[in-house]
Amino acid sequence: MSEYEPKIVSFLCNWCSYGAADLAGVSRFQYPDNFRVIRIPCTGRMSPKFFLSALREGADAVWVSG
Amino acid sequence: MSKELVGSAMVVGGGITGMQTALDLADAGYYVYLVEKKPSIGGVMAQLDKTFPTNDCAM
Amino acid sequence: MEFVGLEEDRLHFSWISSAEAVKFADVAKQVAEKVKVLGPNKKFVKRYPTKDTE
Amino acid sequence: MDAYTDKIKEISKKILSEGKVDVVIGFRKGTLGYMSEPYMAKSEKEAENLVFDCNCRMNLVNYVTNRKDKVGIVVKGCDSRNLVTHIIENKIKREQLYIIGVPCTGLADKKALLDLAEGEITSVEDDNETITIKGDGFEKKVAKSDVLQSNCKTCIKRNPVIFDELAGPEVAELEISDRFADVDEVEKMSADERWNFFGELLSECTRCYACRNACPLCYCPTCFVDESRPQWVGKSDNETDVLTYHFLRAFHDAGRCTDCGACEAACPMDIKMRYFTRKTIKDCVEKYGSEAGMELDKRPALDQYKINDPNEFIK
Amino acid sequence: MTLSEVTSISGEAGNFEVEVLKKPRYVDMNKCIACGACVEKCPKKVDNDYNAGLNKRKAIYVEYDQAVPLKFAIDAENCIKLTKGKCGLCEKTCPTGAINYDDKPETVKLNVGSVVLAPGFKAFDPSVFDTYQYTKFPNVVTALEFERLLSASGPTLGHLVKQSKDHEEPKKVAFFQCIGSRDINRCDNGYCSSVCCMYAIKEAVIAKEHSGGDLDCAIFYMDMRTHGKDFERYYEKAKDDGVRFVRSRVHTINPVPETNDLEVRYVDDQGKIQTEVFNMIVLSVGLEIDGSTIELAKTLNIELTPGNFAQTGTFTPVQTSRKGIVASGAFLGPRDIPQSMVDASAAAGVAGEGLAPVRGTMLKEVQTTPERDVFGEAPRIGVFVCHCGINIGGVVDVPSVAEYAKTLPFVEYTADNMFSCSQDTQDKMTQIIKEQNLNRIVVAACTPKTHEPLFQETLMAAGLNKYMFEMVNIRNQDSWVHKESPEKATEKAMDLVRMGVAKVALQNPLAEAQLQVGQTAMIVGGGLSGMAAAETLALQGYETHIIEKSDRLGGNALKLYKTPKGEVIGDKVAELVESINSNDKIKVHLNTTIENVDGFVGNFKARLKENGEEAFLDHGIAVMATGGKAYTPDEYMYGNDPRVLTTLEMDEKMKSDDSLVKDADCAVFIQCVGSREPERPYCSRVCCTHSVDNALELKRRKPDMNVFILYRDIRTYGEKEYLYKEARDAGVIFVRYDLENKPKVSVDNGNLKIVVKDHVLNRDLEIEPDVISLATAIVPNTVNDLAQFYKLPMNDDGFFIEAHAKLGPSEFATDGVFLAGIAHYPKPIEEAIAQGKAAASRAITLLARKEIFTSGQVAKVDPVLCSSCGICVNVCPYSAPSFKTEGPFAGKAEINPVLCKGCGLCVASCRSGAIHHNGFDNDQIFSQIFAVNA
Repeated sequence: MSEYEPKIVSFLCNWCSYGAADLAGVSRFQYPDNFRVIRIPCTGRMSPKFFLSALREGADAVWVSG
Repeated sequence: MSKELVGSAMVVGGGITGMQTALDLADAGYYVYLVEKKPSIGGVMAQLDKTFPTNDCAM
Repeated sequence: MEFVGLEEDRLHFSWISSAEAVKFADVAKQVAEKVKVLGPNKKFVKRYPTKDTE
Repeated sequence: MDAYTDKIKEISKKILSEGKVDVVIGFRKGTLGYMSEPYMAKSEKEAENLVFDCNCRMNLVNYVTNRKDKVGIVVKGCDSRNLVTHIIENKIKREQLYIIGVPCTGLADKKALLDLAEGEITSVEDDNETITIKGDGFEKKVAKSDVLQSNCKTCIKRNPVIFDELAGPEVAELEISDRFADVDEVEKMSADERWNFFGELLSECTRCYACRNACPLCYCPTCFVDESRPQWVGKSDNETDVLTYHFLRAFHDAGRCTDCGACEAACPMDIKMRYFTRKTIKDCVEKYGSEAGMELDKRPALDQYKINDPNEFIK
Repeated sequence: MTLSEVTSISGEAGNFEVEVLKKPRYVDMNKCIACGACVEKCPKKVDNDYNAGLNKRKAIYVEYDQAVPLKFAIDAENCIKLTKGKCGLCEKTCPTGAINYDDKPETVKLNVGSVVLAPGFKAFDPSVFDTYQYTKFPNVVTALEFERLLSASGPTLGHLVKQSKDHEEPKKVAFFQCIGSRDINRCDNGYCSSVCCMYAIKEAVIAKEHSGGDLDCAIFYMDMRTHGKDFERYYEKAKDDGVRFVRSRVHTINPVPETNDLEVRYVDDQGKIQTEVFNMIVLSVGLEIDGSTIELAKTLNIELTPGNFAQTGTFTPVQTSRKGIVASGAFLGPRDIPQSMVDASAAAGVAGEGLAPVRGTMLKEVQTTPERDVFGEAPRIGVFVCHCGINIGGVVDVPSVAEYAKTLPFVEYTADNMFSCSQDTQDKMTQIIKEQNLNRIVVAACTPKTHEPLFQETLMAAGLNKYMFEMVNIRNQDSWVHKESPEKATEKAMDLVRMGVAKVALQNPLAEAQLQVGQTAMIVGGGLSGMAAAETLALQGYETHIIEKSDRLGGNALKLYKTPKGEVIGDKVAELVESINSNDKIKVHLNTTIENVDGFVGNFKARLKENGEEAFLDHGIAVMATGGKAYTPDEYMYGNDPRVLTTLEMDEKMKSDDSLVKDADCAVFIQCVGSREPERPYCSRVCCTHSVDNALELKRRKPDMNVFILYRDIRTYGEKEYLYKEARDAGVIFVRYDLENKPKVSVDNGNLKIVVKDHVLNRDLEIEPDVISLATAIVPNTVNDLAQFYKLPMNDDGFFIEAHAKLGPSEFATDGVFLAGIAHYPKPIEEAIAQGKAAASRAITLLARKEIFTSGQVAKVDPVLCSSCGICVNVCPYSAPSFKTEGPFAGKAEINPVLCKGCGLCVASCRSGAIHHNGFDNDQIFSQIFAVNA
């Protein structure tokens, strides 16, 4: 088996972390490519259903960031 | 009166107060010229750490 | 989640303002690193019959 | 206990005859000696069947949800807290209710009784101190404290928080030293140990939903496990689906659960699902200093965000 | 207009002609896509002003990463091409050909109705002080430099290090207050800069946070001025967190030999000389007006104060000496962000006062295309993948991604574009959408945060509902951050596109609800701030109602004597009341209370009780100007001796020149009576100035009177500091006391006696005053019912909580309700009036729209699934959900789309799954989750 590359589902707040992620891009900061971002309007939108579902569907981890 | 009213305003300075004035005036229905001597607006507040960023204050 | 035995590092919460690109990248690196250490997630995964046979 | 029963009968007859209520929701003796069952008395005559004893494990608040008529209801301390939550959550109006409060000295654990019995149990008598189990050719007396249902051992509110009339004098509240010992135990385990512990715990679950149906908090028109757009939780007894069900149900009850124990009492497989809800209770108490259903004007802990809410879990 | 300066203004209010000099940017703003390729190539490094000169930027630059406009500019003084004619690298690199070295300055003439000056301030340059050795020691930094050091976007990425060559983390940091403020010996800035105490505390707290708490921070100060809302609490919390506060002005800094450390010598509270070694010293530099601003003021013929701030009147706080020109922000005096925001809105309100008849005449109409009804159509998704020049294309295999997208369900068309955002590509996309009859669009390109609106316009131009769109971020969050692994980046791009397609397939057209805004304003409270709000609203043409519970307008101001500027308050209030009463747009309701309020923004309905009679008032917006009152003290013998007065009573006596005041030979003012105490942990902001002013007035009336002020910290912020100095010069004696050692008032042989411990002499001081004035706290009026009617939050002290402590001081999170005056926080007249006008101005931005369009991305209740538990009603910060009161679904929740901000909190909270979130619905997010690993 090749090196383990986890898939991490990230729920990012549109106004905060999503912006930070954009800015990280502008600044060309390199970081691992394991994240799959789902943009949510606010971390308040984050329901336990989502991380349960993400794990159920095989995500290796969930990252919620506001 | 001979003088004609003009439905626009000028705001000199693109710091937070200038931007807010400009936004208020624009939302109140006046055309606004926002004049800033630097290449971008934001002023000193944009230099501060731990404040909310100003990038949603686009004109 | 931890309570049911999911590893702590499978679920991350953070607060990052839109100005904090560095923090974003740093946290991203940390998260990825920690998850790599854990290895693939086996818990809570819905194992569909088809996948079980793989 | 007989004194409670007599008083409940007396109050019920009075409020039914005066027309204060259309029905009194209480308990009557069940067909099994160790079980009492819910009973709706609609007349003075029917009220004669009402009882209260240590076998009244069900939470009757479950039966007032969305009722439009005037209801008398018999509640224990924990049930009364559910009633508070019900009123807060618009499930019933306070004006519709005539609350007969029972200062409760605890329920007898069904399984403990059966273990003690040497045959079929015909009756269980309770004088608040001692429990007498009678059956075919045997009679046993045990201290009530030895057969208490586990939630009753850590009960924080034996006297009802709201009532119109009490069925007896208030009883002393328990002094509990180690309220969440069971939860602490699990928290001490490693992640894998916990995972296996819960896997084991839920392995018997058949998804019969008896726990959900016994719970007064589970009143949603459509439960999340029955949602179909999209159907994200399977309906089978697949272990992930089972865990998802119990887990999310605990989330939904967080900040609202009174630890009345009705879910476990109802479970045909004796699954200890209160581990989940008790964890949420512990967290609410420790993090927000909030107990469910103690005040009529205080919404459950997780219904509101305060600027000083704890947030150590966020980096 | 950036890189521009005003050179002259002619004409008069209502019609000015302004000359503006636009300097060249050398970059075509329409072409620049801010990709940053030019910066990588530019060979010239320049000190970075944005980071206070702590690091370098290039000659072609944006000030900072989130700058607006996010367009590059060439610094002509430093560009090699522009100065020496060689280089030209950026022109070669630029993928869009935006560089134009031939850009020329131009002067434009503009006609405007009014002008707002908001030129801001500059931080004081401490190089002039040899005492603090700013230029000599690298570890002496200004607070602005320190701010950048703490900032995650700063030169050290938020990692606090010393500026000496060792770059070690400091263990001990000292802050020196009042550098370039409250000082006329070494600089000309006699005023207090108002903000430095707070920012020093903030920086100290954050520095400690960054370093895990071991860092020792000491703040050396004269008076701790934490007079703003919640500032006192912050100060107390900082003390608890271990920030040290040392009351002393440091006189000497010496380097510690062989190290980069600095030894500080100062005189402590007891008059003893102390020395302490620090690794870093932060100079809390003051605010001052830039020389160019002073020049501008001269050109424009605007009068300035001694501190070079714009001259204004207490009752006309943003009006400069020239009609039609108003000022805002730090130009009005040193101030913090919330006060600047108040000024900003007040200035906008005043600037608009004369222009109401021509409102909207200069605005442009936008053309629209009718929307195609796609109901019942199966999804036909178009996917456009953008190269963004080499920004995406250089890393991600864009054609393969586009090719891959073809295989996804419901995708009917895919293409890859070089620059999707360019005008010609937009036109082409419009055409393709029409030709291919596409009904849902995915664009995989940069970030929706900047480009979603642009593509939504393209959709609208093609006749599609603008919400039938999903943007996939394969630049900022993919190609730019995974440059080293193109294959993985391409894989990620495909995953993201798959997720986007899955989501958009479930998207439905969303309607934006439209709502009329009632053109009437209701103001609660007829004090100064309420009247100021009414005046601005009425002058801008809106019918305004003032609700006042007492029998006259004026509020607390009726009891006040005079302003520090010498204006007699009674006369000014009378003028204002007269102008209110004579304005036919304003209707005053005296002896009126509000019994109930229904409705929501644009459509409120109040039930009033006016002189005992029931009345109704429909209003579009409401302003809470409910004010406050003086706290009634129960200490210092108040109520037991007629010679012990509150400040307001003292004002009355001074007004009438009462014998108690006239014949007094000794007067004592006691500060912080009821303020800054555990049960009222806030500063009442106005009392220091008020007492100092009254003390000074007593001295003026009777120079040989002994006047004492017993204080804890004197908080004469801004230019009020001049007053403090004047009082000291006039012989008013200031004695400081501690909360633990309050002055003791007693009566001895019929004479008042005060004993207070003097810190300088370190012994008890006895005073026998003839009159005592207690600077009583200001407490808010009780407004629980109003708070409930409009669902407005209040803090522990009973003041309303504004929408945003910094950026939204004059409005509530609840739409359509605004806030002014003491109901927000204790404040002096000029600030109360400014906030009244600010609240009016904020309200006008709503009223002027006449109708509100809501976002389509709001939450919606499915009443069949709703269990009426009320969690949504309770949890919503904007009060959007409520229970239906009638119809088949009475008792079920419904969400007012006008109030909903689309945060989704209720959706996540709803146990029953009854709330849908348009644009971010559960099934859409689930579909994205499912698509992650599909």
